[in-house]
Amino acid sequence: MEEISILLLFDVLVGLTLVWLAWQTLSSLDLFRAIVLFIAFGLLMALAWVRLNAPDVALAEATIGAGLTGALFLSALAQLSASTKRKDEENKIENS
Amino acid sequence: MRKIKLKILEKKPSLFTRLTLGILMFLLAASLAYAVWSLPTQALGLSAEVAKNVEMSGVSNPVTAVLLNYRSYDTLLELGVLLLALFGVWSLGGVSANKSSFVNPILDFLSRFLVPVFILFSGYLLWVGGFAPGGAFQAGAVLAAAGVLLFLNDWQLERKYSGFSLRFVLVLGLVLFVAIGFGFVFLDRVFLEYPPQLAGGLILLIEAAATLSIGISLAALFLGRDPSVKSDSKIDTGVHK
Amino acid sequence: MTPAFLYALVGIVLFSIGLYGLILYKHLLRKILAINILGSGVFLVMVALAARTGDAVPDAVPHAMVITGIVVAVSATALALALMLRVDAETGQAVLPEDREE
Amino acid sequence: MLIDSPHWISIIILLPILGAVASFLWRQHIVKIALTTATGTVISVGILSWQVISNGVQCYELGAWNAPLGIELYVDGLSVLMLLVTAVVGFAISIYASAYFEGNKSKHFWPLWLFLWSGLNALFVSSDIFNLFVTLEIIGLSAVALVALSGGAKAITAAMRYLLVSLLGSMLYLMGVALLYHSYGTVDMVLLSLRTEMNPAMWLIMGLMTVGLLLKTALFPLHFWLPAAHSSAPVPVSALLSALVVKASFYILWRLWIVVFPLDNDAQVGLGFILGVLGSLAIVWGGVKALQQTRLKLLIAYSTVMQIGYLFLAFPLASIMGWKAALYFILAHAIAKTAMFMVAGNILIHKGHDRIADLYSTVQHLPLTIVAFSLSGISLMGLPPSGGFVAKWLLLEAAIVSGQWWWGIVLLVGGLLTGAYVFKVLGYAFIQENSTNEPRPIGISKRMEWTALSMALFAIVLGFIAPFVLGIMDIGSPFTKGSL
Repeated sequence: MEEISILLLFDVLVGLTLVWLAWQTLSSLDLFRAIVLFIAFGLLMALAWVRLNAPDVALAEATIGAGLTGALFLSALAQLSASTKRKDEENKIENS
Repeated sequence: MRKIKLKILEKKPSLFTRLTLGILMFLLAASLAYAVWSLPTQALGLSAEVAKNVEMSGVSNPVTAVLLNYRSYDTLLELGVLLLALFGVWSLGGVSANKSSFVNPILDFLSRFLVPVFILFSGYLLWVGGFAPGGAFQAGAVLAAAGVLLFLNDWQLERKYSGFSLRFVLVLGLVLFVAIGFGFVFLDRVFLEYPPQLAGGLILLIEAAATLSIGISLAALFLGRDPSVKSDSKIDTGVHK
Repeated sequence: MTPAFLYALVGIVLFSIGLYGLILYKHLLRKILAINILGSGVFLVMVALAARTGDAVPDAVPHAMVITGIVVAVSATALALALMLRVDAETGQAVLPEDREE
Repeated sequence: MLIDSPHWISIIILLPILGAVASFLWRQHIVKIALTTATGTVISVGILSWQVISNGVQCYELGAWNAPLGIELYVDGLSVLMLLVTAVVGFAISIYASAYFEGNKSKHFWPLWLFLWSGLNALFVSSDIFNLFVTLEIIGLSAVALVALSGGAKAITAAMRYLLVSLLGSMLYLMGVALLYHSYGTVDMVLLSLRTEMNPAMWLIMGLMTVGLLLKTALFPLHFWLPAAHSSAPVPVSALLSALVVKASFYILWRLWIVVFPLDNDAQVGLGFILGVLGSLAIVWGGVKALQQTRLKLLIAYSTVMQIGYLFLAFPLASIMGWKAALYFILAHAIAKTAMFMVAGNILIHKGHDRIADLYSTVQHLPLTIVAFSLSGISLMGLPPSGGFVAKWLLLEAAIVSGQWWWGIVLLVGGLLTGAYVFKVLGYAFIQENSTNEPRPIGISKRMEWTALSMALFAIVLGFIAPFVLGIMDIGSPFTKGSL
C-alpha cells in the first residue's frame, strides 16, 4: 500500500513538473530558453509514458518528440537569429 | 555549440485578454476533466482482441502488431505524411544554408564515436521491435540523429548521391510497403494481408526499408533544403510562360 | 485517483495551456511550440486512458496511434518551421501580419 | 474478371501515391508521369463507381482484419459522388496545370498534388475516425505546401496561418477521437453508431470535433484564414482548395453528425439551427465582401466563403432532401468554382493582373474564358438549368416541407448577391477600350481556355443529369441514421 502511495506521489510530481515546464516554455521571453525547456518537457513526457506502461511510446517520444523536434527548433532558431543579426547590421549601415 | 539566443520582447497582451482567455481555457479543461471522469474505470479497449490475434500477426510486441499488421494502413499513410512534409520543405527552397565554418573539435571527436554507435543502436531497435519495445520509427529517429550530428560537423552529402539516389532512398520505405502489401493481392488476399507464416519476415523487411527512409527523411528535414539544389539559387517566381 | 486518471488530467491541462499559448502569443516559433504542447496533451489523454486496465497489459492500439501521432507532429513541425523562416525572410519578422506591432 | 475485382478501392488510393513518388523520382518526365497517373486514377474511380452503382455498397477489410481491430474501407453512394467529383475536378486541374506550371514549380507541384488527391480519395472511403485524422493531415500538409508554392510574402504568410489553423483543427478533432475511443472502445464509425449514446461527455466530444472540423471547413466566423490562402495560391491550387479541400472536412463533419453522434430529431434541428444561422451569416458576409473586392481572385475566394454557408443550411432541416441539397451544392460549387478560378488564371496570365476595374476588352481577346465565367456564374447564382439551381430548388423544397421557410429568404439574398458580383465582373470585361499604353496582352494556351470552358459547361450539365446523380446518392442510404 505504501509503495503505491509513493509511486502516486511520484506521478503527481511528474505531472506538476510537466505542467510547469509547458507553462514556462510558452511564457519565457527568451526563445532559446523556451526551446531548452521544451526539450526537457519532451524527456519528462517520455518518463510519463514509461509510468503508463507504454515503453514504445516512450522511445518514440525521447527520440522523435524531444530529440529530433528539439533539434529542428534549435536549428530554426539559429537561422532566425542569423537573419536578425544580418538585418540589424544592414540597419546600422543604413543609419550610419 | 555557438551561442544562439534570441530575445523576443512581445508586448504582453492586456490583462483583460489574458483573463478572459484564461477563464475560457479553465472552463474547457474543467469540462474535459468531467468527460474523462465520467468514463468507465475499466478500459473498453481492444487489449483482448490484440492479444488474441498476436500469433497471427507475425510479431509478439503488441504495439508493432498494431502498427505493422492490424492497422498497417495508418502506418503506410503516415510514411506518406513524413514524405509529404519533406516535399513541402523542399518546395520552400530553404532560406539560406546554415554556414557555420567553425567546427567544434569536441563535437567532431564525439561524432566520430557516436555516429557508428547510433547506427548500430538503430539496427538494434529495428530488430528488437518485433518482440520488445522498439521499431521502425524509433530506429529511424536514432538513424536521423546520426545524420544530424554529421550535418552539425559540416558534413556534406557527395554530389553524385544527392540527386536520384537520395530521392530513391527517401521513398524506398513507402514503395516497398505498397509493393509487399499489394503483392499478395495476386495470391487471392486483400491489400496489406500477409500469410501468417511469412508475416514476421515481411514485417521486418518493410520495417528495415522504412527505418532507412524515415531516418534519411528526418535528417533531410533537419537540413531543410534539397541538397541537390545549389543553396544560393534564388527561388524562381515565374509561374507560367 | 489512479495514475491513468492523473495523467489524463495532466494531458487536459497541457491541451488547454497549448491552446492558450497558440491564441495569445505572437511569435511564430512560440505558436509552433504551443501546437506541440497541445498535441502532447492529446497524446497523453489517449495513452493514459488506455492504462485503465489495473495490472494487466495496457491497450496497445492507442499506443500505436500515438506513435503515429508523434510522427505526424514532427512532420508538421518541420514544415511549420520552414514556413516560419520563409515568413521571416519575406516580411522581416517571424509573426503573422495581423500580429505585427508597428 | 479484372473489372469485378474488389481491390479497386485500394487502387484509387495507391495509384496517386505511386504517381507522386514516381514524379518525385523521375523529374525529367514529370508531366508525362503525372498525366498518366491522373488518367489512371480517373479510370479506377470510374470502375469503382460502376461497381457501386451496379452492385451496391462496397466494403474492404484492409489486411483482412475487420473492425474494431483493423481498418475498414466503405463506399456508398455519398462516397462515390465525392470520389467522382474529385476525379472530374482533379483531372481538369491536372490538364490545366500541365500548361500553367513549368520548371521548378512543376517539379514541386505534381508530387504534392498527387499526394493530395490520394489523401482525398482515402478520406472519402474511410470509415475509421482515426484513419480519417491521418488523411486529414495528408490533405492539410499538402494543401499548405501548395499554397506556399506561389512564393512571395502574401502567399507564405497565408500558408503559415493556414497551417496553424489546420493543425489546431486536427488536434481538436483528435481529442474527440481519443475520448470516443476510450468511451466506446472503437474508432470504427459503424460500430460507434451502434454504441454511442447522448450524455454530457458526448456533447463535449461533439463540440470539440465540430469546432475542429469547422475551422478546416472555414465556416463563418472561422473563415478568417481562407480568403488570403485561396487567393494567393497558384490558380490550379486555388481551384483545388475551394472545390475539394474544404469539402473534405465538411464531409467528415457530415458523416459524424448523421452516423456517429446519436442526435434525435429535435436535437438535430436545434443544434442545426446554430449552424444554419452561421451559414446564413457566411452567405451574407461572404457575398458583401465579394462584392467589395477589386481583385478577381479575392472576389472568387470570398464567394467560396459564401458558398460554404449554403452547405450548412441543410443541418437544421435534418431531412434526406436537405442533405441531398447540401450534396448538390458541393458538386455544383466544386465544378463551377474550378471553372471560375481557371478563368481568373487565364485573365491573370493574359493581362498580367486581375484588377476587376481594368478588365476591359477581355471579351474580345478571351471570348471562351468569358463564356466560361458567365456559365459558372449562372450555376453559382442558382439560375436554371444549372447544377446550382437544382441544389437551391432541393433546399427550398426541404425548407418548406419542414416548415422553415425563412431559409428561403437566405437563398434569395444569396442569389442576388452572387448575381451582383458576377455581373460586376462581366460588366467590366465587356467594356471595349483600345488603350495603347497597356502592355500587349499575352496569348494563353488553348488548353487552359478549353478546360475552363468544359468545366463551366459541366456545371450547367449537372442540372440536366440531376435524376441520375440523385439516384446514386441513395445507394446504401447514407442519409438515414445508423445507415453505415
